[in-house]
Amino acid sequence: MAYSGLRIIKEALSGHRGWKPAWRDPEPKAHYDIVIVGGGGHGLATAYYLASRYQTARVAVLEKGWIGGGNVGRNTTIVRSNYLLDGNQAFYNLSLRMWEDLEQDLNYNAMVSQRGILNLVHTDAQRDAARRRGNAMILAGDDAELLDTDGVRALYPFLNFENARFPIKGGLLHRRGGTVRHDAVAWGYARGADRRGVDIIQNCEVTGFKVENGTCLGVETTRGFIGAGKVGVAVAGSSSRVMQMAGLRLPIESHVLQAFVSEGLKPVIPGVITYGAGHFYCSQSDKGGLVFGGDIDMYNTYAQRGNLPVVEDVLESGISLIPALGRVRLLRSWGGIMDMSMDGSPFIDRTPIDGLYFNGGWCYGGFKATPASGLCFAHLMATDTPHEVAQAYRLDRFRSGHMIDEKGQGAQPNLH
Amino acid sequence: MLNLKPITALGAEVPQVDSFDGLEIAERADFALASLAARQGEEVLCATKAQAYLGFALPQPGQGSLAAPFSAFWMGPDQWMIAAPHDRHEDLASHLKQALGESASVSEQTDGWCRFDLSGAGLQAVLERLCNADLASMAAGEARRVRLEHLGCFIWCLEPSQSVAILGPRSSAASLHHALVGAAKSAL
Amino acid sequence: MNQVNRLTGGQINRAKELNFRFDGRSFKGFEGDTLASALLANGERLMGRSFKYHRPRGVLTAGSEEPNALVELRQGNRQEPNTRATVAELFEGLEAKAQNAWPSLRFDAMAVNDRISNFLTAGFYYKTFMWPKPFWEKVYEPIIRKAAGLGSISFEDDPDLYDKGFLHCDLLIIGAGPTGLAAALTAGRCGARVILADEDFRMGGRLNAETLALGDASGSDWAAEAIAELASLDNVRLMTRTTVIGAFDHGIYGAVERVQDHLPQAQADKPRQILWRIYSRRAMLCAGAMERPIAFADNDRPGVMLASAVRSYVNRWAAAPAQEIVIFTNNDDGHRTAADLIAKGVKVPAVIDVRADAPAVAGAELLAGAEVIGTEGRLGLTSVTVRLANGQTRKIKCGSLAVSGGWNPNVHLTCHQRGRPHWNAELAAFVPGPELPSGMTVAGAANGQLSTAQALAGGASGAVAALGDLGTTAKAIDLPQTEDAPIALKPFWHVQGGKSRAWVDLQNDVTVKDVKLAHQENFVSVEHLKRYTTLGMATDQGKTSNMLGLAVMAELTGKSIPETGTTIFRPPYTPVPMGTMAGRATGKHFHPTRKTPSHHWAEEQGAVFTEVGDWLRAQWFPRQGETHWRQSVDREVLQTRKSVGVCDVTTLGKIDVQGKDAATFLNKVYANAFAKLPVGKVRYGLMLREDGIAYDDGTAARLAEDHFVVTTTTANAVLAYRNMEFARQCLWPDLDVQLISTTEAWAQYAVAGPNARKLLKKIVDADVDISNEGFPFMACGEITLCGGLRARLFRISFSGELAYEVAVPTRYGDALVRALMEAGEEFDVTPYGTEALGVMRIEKGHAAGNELNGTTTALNLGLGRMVSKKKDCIGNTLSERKGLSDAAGLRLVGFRPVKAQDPVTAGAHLMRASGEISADTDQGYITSACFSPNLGCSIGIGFLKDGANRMGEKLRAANPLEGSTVEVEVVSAHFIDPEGERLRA
Amino acid sequence: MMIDHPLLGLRDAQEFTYLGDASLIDRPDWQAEDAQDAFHDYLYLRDNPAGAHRELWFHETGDRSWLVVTRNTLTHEITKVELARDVARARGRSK
Repeated sequence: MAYSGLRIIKEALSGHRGWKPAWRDPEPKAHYDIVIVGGGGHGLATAYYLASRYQTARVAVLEKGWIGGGNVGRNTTIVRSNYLLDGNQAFYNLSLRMWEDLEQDLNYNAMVSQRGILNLVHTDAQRDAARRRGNAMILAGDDAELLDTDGVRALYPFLNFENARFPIKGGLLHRRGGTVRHDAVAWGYARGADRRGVDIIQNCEVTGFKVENGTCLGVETTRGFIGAGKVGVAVAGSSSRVMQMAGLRLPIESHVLQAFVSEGLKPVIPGVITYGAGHFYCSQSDKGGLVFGGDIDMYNTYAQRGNLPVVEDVLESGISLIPALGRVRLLRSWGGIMDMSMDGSPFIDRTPIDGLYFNGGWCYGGFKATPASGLCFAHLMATDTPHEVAQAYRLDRFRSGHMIDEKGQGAQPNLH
Repeated sequence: MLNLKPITALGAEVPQVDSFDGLEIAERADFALASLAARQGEEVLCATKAQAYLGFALPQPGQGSLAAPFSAFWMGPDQWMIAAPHDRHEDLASHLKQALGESASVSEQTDGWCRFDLSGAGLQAVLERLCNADLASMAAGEARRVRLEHLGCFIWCLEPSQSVAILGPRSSAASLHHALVGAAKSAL
Repeated sequence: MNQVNRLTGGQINRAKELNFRFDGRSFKGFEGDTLASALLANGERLMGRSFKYHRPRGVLTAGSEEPNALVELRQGNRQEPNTRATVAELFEGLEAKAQNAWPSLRFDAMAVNDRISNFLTAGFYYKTFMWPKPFWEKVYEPIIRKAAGLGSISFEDDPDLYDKGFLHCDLLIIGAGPTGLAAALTAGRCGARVILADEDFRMGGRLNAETLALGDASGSDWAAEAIAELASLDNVRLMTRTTVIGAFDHGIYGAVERVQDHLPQAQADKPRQILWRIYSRRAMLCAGAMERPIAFADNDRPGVMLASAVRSYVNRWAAAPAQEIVIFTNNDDGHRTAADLIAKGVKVPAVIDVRADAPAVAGAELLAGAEVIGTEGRLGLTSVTVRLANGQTRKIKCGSLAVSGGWNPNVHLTCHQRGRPHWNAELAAFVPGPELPSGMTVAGAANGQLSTAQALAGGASGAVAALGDLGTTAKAIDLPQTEDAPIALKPFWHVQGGKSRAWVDLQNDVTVKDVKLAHQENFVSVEHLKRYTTLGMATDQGKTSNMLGLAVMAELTGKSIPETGTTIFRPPYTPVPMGTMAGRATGKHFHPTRKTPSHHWAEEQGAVFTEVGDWLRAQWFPRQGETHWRQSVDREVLQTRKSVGVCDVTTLGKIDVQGKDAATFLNKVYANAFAKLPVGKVRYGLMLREDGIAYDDGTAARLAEDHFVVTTTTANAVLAYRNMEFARQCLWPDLDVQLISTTEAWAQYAVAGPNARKLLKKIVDADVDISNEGFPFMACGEITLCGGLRARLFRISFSGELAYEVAVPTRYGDALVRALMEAGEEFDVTPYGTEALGVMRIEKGHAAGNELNGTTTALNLGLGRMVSKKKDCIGNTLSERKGLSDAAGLRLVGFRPVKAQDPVTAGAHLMRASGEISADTDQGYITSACFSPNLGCSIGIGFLKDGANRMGEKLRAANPLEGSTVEVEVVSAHFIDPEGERLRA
Repeated sequence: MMIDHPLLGLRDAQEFTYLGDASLIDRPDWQAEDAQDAFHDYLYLRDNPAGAHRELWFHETGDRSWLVVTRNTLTHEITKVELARDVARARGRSK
């Protein structure tokens, strides 16, 4: 059933009795051509593109809990393509273009809202770096504008220009960046995949991989063995735990990133603002809550919660940048577990086990990658060749010294 | 004869004193500091020589000693901070080095730090707005490194519940002072 | 209409009448009132509008969980959106505005949404607004954003102060109702360090709101007596107006104290609120329970309230929500409301109890087995329609309906570490599960012990047990006689049937029908339900709605409630002002400011300062007549290269490295060799990360066989020290080496230029030989100057000139710079700032932060030969990986514009002289650039693929970001004195 | 979080800087045949367990000790805290 305004009117006039489940709850079959482990954004997108673009017939998505409960359900909803380095640019460029067409493709309004992302600059060295990045973005086909202080003031007159410890000297504006209603992405992909025959199986936890002679034949689950021609793992946050069942050690640590939302407010911030002198970025949801975050808690953890020091650090930065928010109340905080990789960049790759594929290491940037990640992972599994925009995301890149380190922090995951 | 005139960490010729109802905050510039670290394998010799020179045993972890002319507190494993009046002991570091010889590494720390002494009945109320040191549990001479105004500072207990010295990085003296005064105004 | 609904009694101070304004009208109340109680006393039931449909709403609760009565409190830069009228203490001159309503609370144009609500069901927006594509940002979304949101902000900077603080205790008791008071008395009397925190401005909890007796005293008198005793104990800290907002790891709790919110005007220098970090050895959660509503048709009209809230208003605040109040309940507790109302002279036309076997009520008609199926009254309740046990309906006139659906223990803090509550069938409620935050126990109603006697006993025995864990023997207090009624309740969640919508989440306008739709569309998991319908996402975080939503979903799926799911809660318990979480570290005090030893002097010179990390450094020193920064910087550079300049370089990190193995140690942490550096010499050193990337450079000066002074860049001082401690303690623990930072202990100045030696000669003491022979390039030593002051002298140069760095104890730094300036007068010495420093280092092709960007290797920097292959040092093994050792990889080179007047710009990307300009044709990038007054043109350095072999090649420096492309020539990065003759002069 | 420092007792984790897995103590032999592979595994691969994790913390605003903390990554419960120098020596590291 296609969604539309007309359909809503029709249903409203007939007691909303016609709405169908957004996705089915099928029983798992004994065998699939491709099994995707992980019903988060990336897993669902992968399934959707396998079904819609690669005509893979029998696809299942296995989800331990409820779909969309991973990081697609707990992030700060930002989409952007403001990358500096070669291995990243084409990938995120594609991803942002896919966001722009997503809703029509899925027939689901995910509220893709391109209201601009502004990264503030506070020193001359930051401006030099912003210029290098902005130029890299333009050269890669993305959009960027370098603003001076007045340019920033015109957009956001209420930022702290007068009494700042680190004065605002400008900013890099990425107009096509913005936000997307995160849950809707998971649901839209799920519905799209389901309509194309993908089995989405919730409450089905993978407990092991069946590997014989170096080939993966399927997965053991809490709902029994499920055979598969190929298995793709997209469980960012839990990647090490899951891949360990296949005997693989990864260049990944799990860390918690806290995020916050304020009580609802009439419009304050149209786009996304990122502070350059502290850990704070902020946007406002369509419901009116300010959605903001900062740095990770720094220690390895699988507990989906953080501690006070980071909360205070984020708010010190936030109020330093926007003193007018002092009396606005922080409503809720949550913690998402991040696959922090060794260079801050992800992996979409085969593994040493035939038929087993891996997608992970998204750090706290996985949400914006969802469409391209799904497409590239689908491409890899369907064709057994990496998608041209995802060729750098290899698991062995550290062995060869081909890091993709946007932040230049080296092999310390919590600094990316 | 020196022809360079020193200034205090707050940038004046004389130390600053701020008084509140229940607390005095006094900048101190009249003490010399040196760090002392035992060389590996020379820990016993270092301790012996230090005791001979200082007149007391080097303090245990977390502890300190207040005496005249020398005082000391533990800074880290096998490492101590030694203090003495500046007017007579400006060359504290070189004197310590002479006394301890190869048994210890000594570094001048005098001007690495600014120092504010806080005393008065309102100390607890002010300190609890500044850092997580539990004043009620601190004995005389004990020093604790804490985060205060985002700075790594030593809280050095001079008189239990009544008086502490706060040693902070000298370059940030004005920020530290601002925090201390702000907390005093707020809490008292 | 002056306090028409004010009753007798209550815990308000009638001697102190207060004037306040709400929504443009003036009212009077008393000290001790909340805004909500005062409005009710004045006969005002309409207090807000709902989020989505702008339905008229009145107050539902008497506490911080209030979903409806949200107002904008205060004016101007203190305007505070979304303040619950139920917790806003009344003060003289209080000013509150209704929010989310236009043009007025009584007539709200946006209420049109309610008329078309059938089209705006749960999640409708996911199904539409997709065409035409650009309309989302341009048309739909702006309308939605404007309509959404609740209160508004002033856009002015918040003028108030916020503090933070730290407290320590043996036992933190959260909540000062009967449970918390019993616990505090028990623990306090045995001398334990106790903190008792309560969010209310009056401790006592339900004891203040009920008419029950404890022993001979009324509940509120008993509470007052207990509080007085606790206040007299030095070991007990009573914290009213203090909400414990979160349970964090290892006994750390966050608490927010509202210090001045109840005052008309905040006192200067005092905080509005304080965020306390409480370090507890044990904690007791005594947070009580919250009553929950029942859903039925039009259960949202102003006047429909929780029964316990009605009792609070009547008993504590002597304010009746209406003259006639009907009760609707599924439990005995609801009957108390009738008794209390009748005692206060309020008419109770009926008690509607869903239980067929409900006990009789004295003084009011009982309608057993009946249900409310509808309500009337546009802006306030006028009557309710009841379906009687026999199926007939009856309309009952009333101004308020007191609803009781049972009680939910306040388990919130038990969930903050992801513990899941357990279902208690007897209470039909979730109670704390076994996975509690470490050190926490739960007592009283929060633990499902709902009677007052149980609460007291639970508090006292809980305190004994908690202190027992700490090795302290405490004796439980003698407990007074009080009510101990068993919970008598029939689980009942929503009334079936009914023509109108039945509301589940009042603020977000989620109805029973919305839950049904979510079920129909397979949004069955509790998390899906919440996210799809927005149930529980309002400012009360589901405190008044989650259970109801869950119960409806359970009914639809045919599963039990615990099978359907639980919801857990996250910090903060109640919303916290962002300013409170930030504290004082905002604005100018966001970070401490580090000042250099010459700061005061530089200020006197009129220097312009710049932030370098937390340091403030002089950027340039304008002289009279200079109107543009470039004039000052050019002059500083030229004058230094021509004669002599002085620059404060104290900010570089300094680390004292001592010990018998100091040289061996440095050999391991630097990529290049240090073992054989002679005493009295300095060497440039490059530090790599273990991954082979260059991360810091500096110098190491050997002052003695066993003593080095290492310098780091300003930016990496802390990191380099940390890494060196790691190497010392974790990698080579038996090396005899000791480290300590001395960055701040020494004031250090660079004296650079052909006349540097002549100038210094006038400063150093007579016996110090600084001749080129006696103190050659890269020499170092401990000297005296200015009449015997101990100092350190290094013959090192960042500028490329004959240069020294001289260091004295920091207290003399101010005097030294003045002495240098005075001594240099005859050479027309110039101070120079970070700009001139930068220009001179670019002219010399020295790498700095822009080049050490965390992705560049020694090879990239042109320093490949420095990395010793003959020793073990951090980073050398992995620096040899293929991807890092490409012979044609990036190399640091210089760039000059082909047309002398063209600017070279840092951040430009390098492209071949002709052909496409794109990411695919990228040849590298310019890292640093400046105008070189010595060369008379702009110059830059940067990384170019195979750069060393491309000298003389013409390239384009593309800067599409700023719309410019400049032709540049590849040159050596050493623009000035490439042979280094000046250094050695 | 609170870390029970072996010398100083309970200290707020905020005083510490976190590095990562304590296996970073076991730096490989630079002269071994397979040094590059060994360094790769040492620097880049992690067990990243959900459960007990031995990890390095530096008491940055404290006594400048590196500690090895054994902490459960699911519950954050800390069961053991050691001076890293002792651990390093016990694991055979010397000069």
